[in-house]
Amino acid sequence: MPAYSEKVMDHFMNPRNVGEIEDADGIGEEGNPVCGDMMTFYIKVNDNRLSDVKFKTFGCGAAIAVSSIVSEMAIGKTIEEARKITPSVVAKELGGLPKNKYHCSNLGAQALNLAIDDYQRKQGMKVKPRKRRKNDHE
Amino acid sequence: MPAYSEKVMDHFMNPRNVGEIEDADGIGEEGNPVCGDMMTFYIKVNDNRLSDVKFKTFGCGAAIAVSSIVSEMAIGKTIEEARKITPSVVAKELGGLPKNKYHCSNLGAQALNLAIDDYQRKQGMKVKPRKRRKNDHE
Amino acid sequence: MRKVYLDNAATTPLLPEVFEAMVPYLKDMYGNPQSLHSWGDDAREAVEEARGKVAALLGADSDEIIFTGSGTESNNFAVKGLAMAQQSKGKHIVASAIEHFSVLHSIRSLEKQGFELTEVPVDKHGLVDPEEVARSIRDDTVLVSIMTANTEVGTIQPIGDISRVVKKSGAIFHTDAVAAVGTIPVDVGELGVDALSLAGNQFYGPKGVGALWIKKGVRIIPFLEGGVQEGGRRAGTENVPAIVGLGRAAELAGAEMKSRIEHLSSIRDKLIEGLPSRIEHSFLTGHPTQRLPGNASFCIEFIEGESMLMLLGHQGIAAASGSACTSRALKASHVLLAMGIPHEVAHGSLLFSLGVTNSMEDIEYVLEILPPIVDRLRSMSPLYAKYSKERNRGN
Amino acid sequence: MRKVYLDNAATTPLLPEVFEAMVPYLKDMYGNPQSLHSWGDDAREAVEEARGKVAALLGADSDEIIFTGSGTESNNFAVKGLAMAQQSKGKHIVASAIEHFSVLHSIRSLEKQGFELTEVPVDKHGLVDPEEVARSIRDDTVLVSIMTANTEVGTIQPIGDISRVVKKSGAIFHTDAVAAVGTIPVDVGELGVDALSLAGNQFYGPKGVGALWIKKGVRIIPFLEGGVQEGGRRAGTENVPAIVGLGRAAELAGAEMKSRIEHLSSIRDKLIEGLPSRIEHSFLTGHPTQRLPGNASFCIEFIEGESMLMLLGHQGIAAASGSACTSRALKASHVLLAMGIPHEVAHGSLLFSLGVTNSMEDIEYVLEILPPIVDRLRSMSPLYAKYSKERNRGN
Ligand SMILES: Cc1ncc(COP(=O)(O)O)c(C=O)c1O
Ligand SMILES: Cc1ncc(COP(=O)(O)O)c(C=O)c1O
Repeated sequence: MPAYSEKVMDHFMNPRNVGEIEDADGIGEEGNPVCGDMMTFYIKVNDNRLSDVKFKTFGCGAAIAVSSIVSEMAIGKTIEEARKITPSVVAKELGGLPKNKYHCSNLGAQALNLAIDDYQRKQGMKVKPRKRRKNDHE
Repeated sequence: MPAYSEKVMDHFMNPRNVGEIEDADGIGEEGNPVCGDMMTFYIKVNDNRLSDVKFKTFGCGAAIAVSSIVSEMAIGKTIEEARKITPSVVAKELGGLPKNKYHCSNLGAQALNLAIDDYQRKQGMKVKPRKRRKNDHE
Repeated sequence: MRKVYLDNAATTPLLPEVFEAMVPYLKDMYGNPQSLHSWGDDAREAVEEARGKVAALLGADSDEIIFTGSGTESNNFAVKGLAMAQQSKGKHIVASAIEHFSVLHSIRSLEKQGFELTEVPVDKHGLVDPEEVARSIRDDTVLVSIMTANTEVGTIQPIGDISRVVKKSGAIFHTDAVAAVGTIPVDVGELGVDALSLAGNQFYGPKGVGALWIKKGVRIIPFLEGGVQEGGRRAGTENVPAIVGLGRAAELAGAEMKSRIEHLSSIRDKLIEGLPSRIEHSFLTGHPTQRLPGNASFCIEFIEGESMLMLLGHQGIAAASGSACTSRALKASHVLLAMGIPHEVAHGSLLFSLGVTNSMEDIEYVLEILPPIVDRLRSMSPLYAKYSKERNRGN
Repeated sequence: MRKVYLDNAATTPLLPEVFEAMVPYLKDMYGNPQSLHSWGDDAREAVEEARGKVAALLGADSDEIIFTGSGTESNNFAVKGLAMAQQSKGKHIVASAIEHFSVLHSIRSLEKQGFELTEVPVDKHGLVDPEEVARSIRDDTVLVSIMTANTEVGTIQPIGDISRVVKKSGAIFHTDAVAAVGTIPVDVGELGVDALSLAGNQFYGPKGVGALWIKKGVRIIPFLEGGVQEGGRRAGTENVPAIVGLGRAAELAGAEMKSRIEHLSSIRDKLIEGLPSRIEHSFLTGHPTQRLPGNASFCIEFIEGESMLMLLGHQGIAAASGSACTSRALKASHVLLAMGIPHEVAHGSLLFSLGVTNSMEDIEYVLEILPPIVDRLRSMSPLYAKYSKERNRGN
């Protein structure tokens, strides 16, 4: 096994909130199958709070565990609180990640943020477009 | 142990004819202590025959075994017969020698020949001086 | 929990017979083969006996065998040592695109010294075309290195045909036979090569030992320099127990080759037939018939290798993958990519490498365990979701 | 017949504790540390535990330890890899005249790539003078390699003093500590070096494994290229059982160092005092006090080493010699010659290297057996005859 913490293993073996939300208020997709991992986050927003978060993830154990914990951390948070789920917060919450898997925590936080961006844009807010991760294989 | 034949081991463990002949008829010395092996052969000649042969040797197991078998082969032979004790005859008689020890059989045959040269010179014969083995360490 | 080891490409277990052969040299017979006393004699004789056994497996002469510390060392030694010995004649090297990194990276470091590499492509089955080799060879080509068989996809190359092409050019022909020797018949005369690498831990021998066979008369520059061991061609105290183990493993491989191949092919074929029929959107990689008897390598679409390995591992099954996430360098297998498999599909690579300790029950266990794992990961996969939606729309 | 092994400089026996530690990894725990499953996990953990033990013995950090296949490989890797990494700064190397050939020949091959070597001489005891090192260092000196202790004559170098000199220059300082680690206290911090080689079979660990300690931040070009093992610095499947054995040997060496040194010095001193007093025209080689605890090396005049070894071997005693006849290259030990010992005397070299399995009785046996052997060979020696005649004439 890769050198994963117990918490990573738990979230990988029993991922929370897997799925799609048919009538999502925001959708964020990050990563690229060419690079080996891709995540799609779906959020429902109620009263400025993330009332539901779901995800689908293609990728390694860390990518799945990161998606799971990000979804768990986000549910119930306000938009502003959810914006504070940064890659390092994610990695810490998981009890650390192997060095070569850090980028997975980036992806997770980014996908959530993109979903929030999407929601805010639909609300009519001006949201700066983010740079999508480049596919360095092509 | 070096990869010596049984015959080499026997002649090394029980060398024949070790010693000096006080009133030798001929003495031949070959090799150089700087190179790691040196042999001195002493011969007694009676009626054109080597009635006695003795040697002293500084050197490896093969050098000692070669000296011993050369002395044994030479005793009783006529001068002409003794001249035919060539390095390859010596090596063969010993059941072979490891490749890097061939030069020892050269030394033995050469030392005997030098002793015969010495005898013949004392008898007033003209004997061409032989090239002595160079010391390649200096 | 049932434990099923299907990662023999990474390393095989040591056979008990091999272990037993090694034990005396890990205990009382600890001498250095260079020493001039009975301990040294025992060690030297053991090393020479092992050399004979390895030579016999290859149809070679004992004094053509140089023991090394690994397959990697054999390949570094061969590539660098042969190229350097020939460099006055030219500085061009030909190798296939799917060589092991111990070959490819050795060539890369030669490039810094002015050598040039032409990589020969492979077809979708991982096969090298001898005609492509012929086309790649130039006047200044001094070395061609094409592996006998590929560990990751199992494809066996037509080395005999390639050697006929190489011979015309006068270049030296090295083959990395690390995945082949001890597993399939390898006869250096029949292959027609000049040098050949092998490793103990690929055929139930010990880790930490390999060998380079090099044809009499072929010049090579030493790689490990120092003492006079191995005829001055590979310095360092001989790893006597491991060499003895390699010899014993070679002997067993020779004696049991036929029955091993029969057994392995039959359980492999069960997996090769059973897996794609139970799992939609999965396919065999490598050549369908010209393949190592123990190799069953697949791509499972829409999901990623590491997560499959983790879930398999959870149920006691050990396998491997060529996905980017399973590699330290985070790059998908260069072998799969060279065969034209797209990145996103290569990430779903799954390699089961079977060994003599495996049984038909092991395969049945995999065929039972894997489909639900794939279903589970696909149910999480946004790629699979997209595919399903498009399919439904199409209907 | 009594059998007495006194050739621990060639290789030590494997301690039973070390063997026991290795066995699981020669049996069920056969995984490849790079594999992503439980067999891989077990292997990887074992390798990392061993790394910690080796680091602890040296007072180093675990991630500064790179496992290799031998002392020779560590030295090739260090010399070539450090010099190549520094070559933009300069191409001059300093090494002592008595380095092991794995260091000296590595430098020789660098000379073909434009490097230059200055050999630092040693005194009659085999000691390097730090002042001489200082004088040899130039502006373009990038690497200094001086061994910690010499296997053949036992002399221990003042590495700490030398490192102070080297540090002033900015050159990288490597020490070949193959003969020292596990035998005498070696702390990389105290030595002040940048890189250090060691080998398992010099301190009751297995053959086929060594290590290179390299200080954090010091750059090195990989020598064995291929996979990503050892942090990308040394490719090839890790030799898990041997690495585990090396770790256990390091642990034991640390724990028992003091008592081993006491025991070895006491039996060594018995031999060092007893031999020259029983044999005329014999003398100790190497430094009288700054020497390895198990090393008792001598020259016996007027006779040759190989024949002594053969007669000793006949009585069950295993020893070594630096004579030309005992070397494959037919050259007397470059170490003895560098110490100013004449060729004809160097041919009479005799090295007893003592280990933890030796007892005072072993030494007494040698002191009983050797004098008649010397007498016997001298009675055959034309050199001794000449000497005796001259002495008698002199009287
Ligand atoms: C084809 C091939 N060559 C070389 C090697 C290198 O062998 P090792 O890592 O044992 O040194 C491997 C390893 O699996 C291989 O499969
Ligand atoms: C000082 C020194 N360095 C390096 C080596 C090389 O070790 P090996 O032959 O085990 O590779 C030796 C071997 O005895 C040695 O004594």
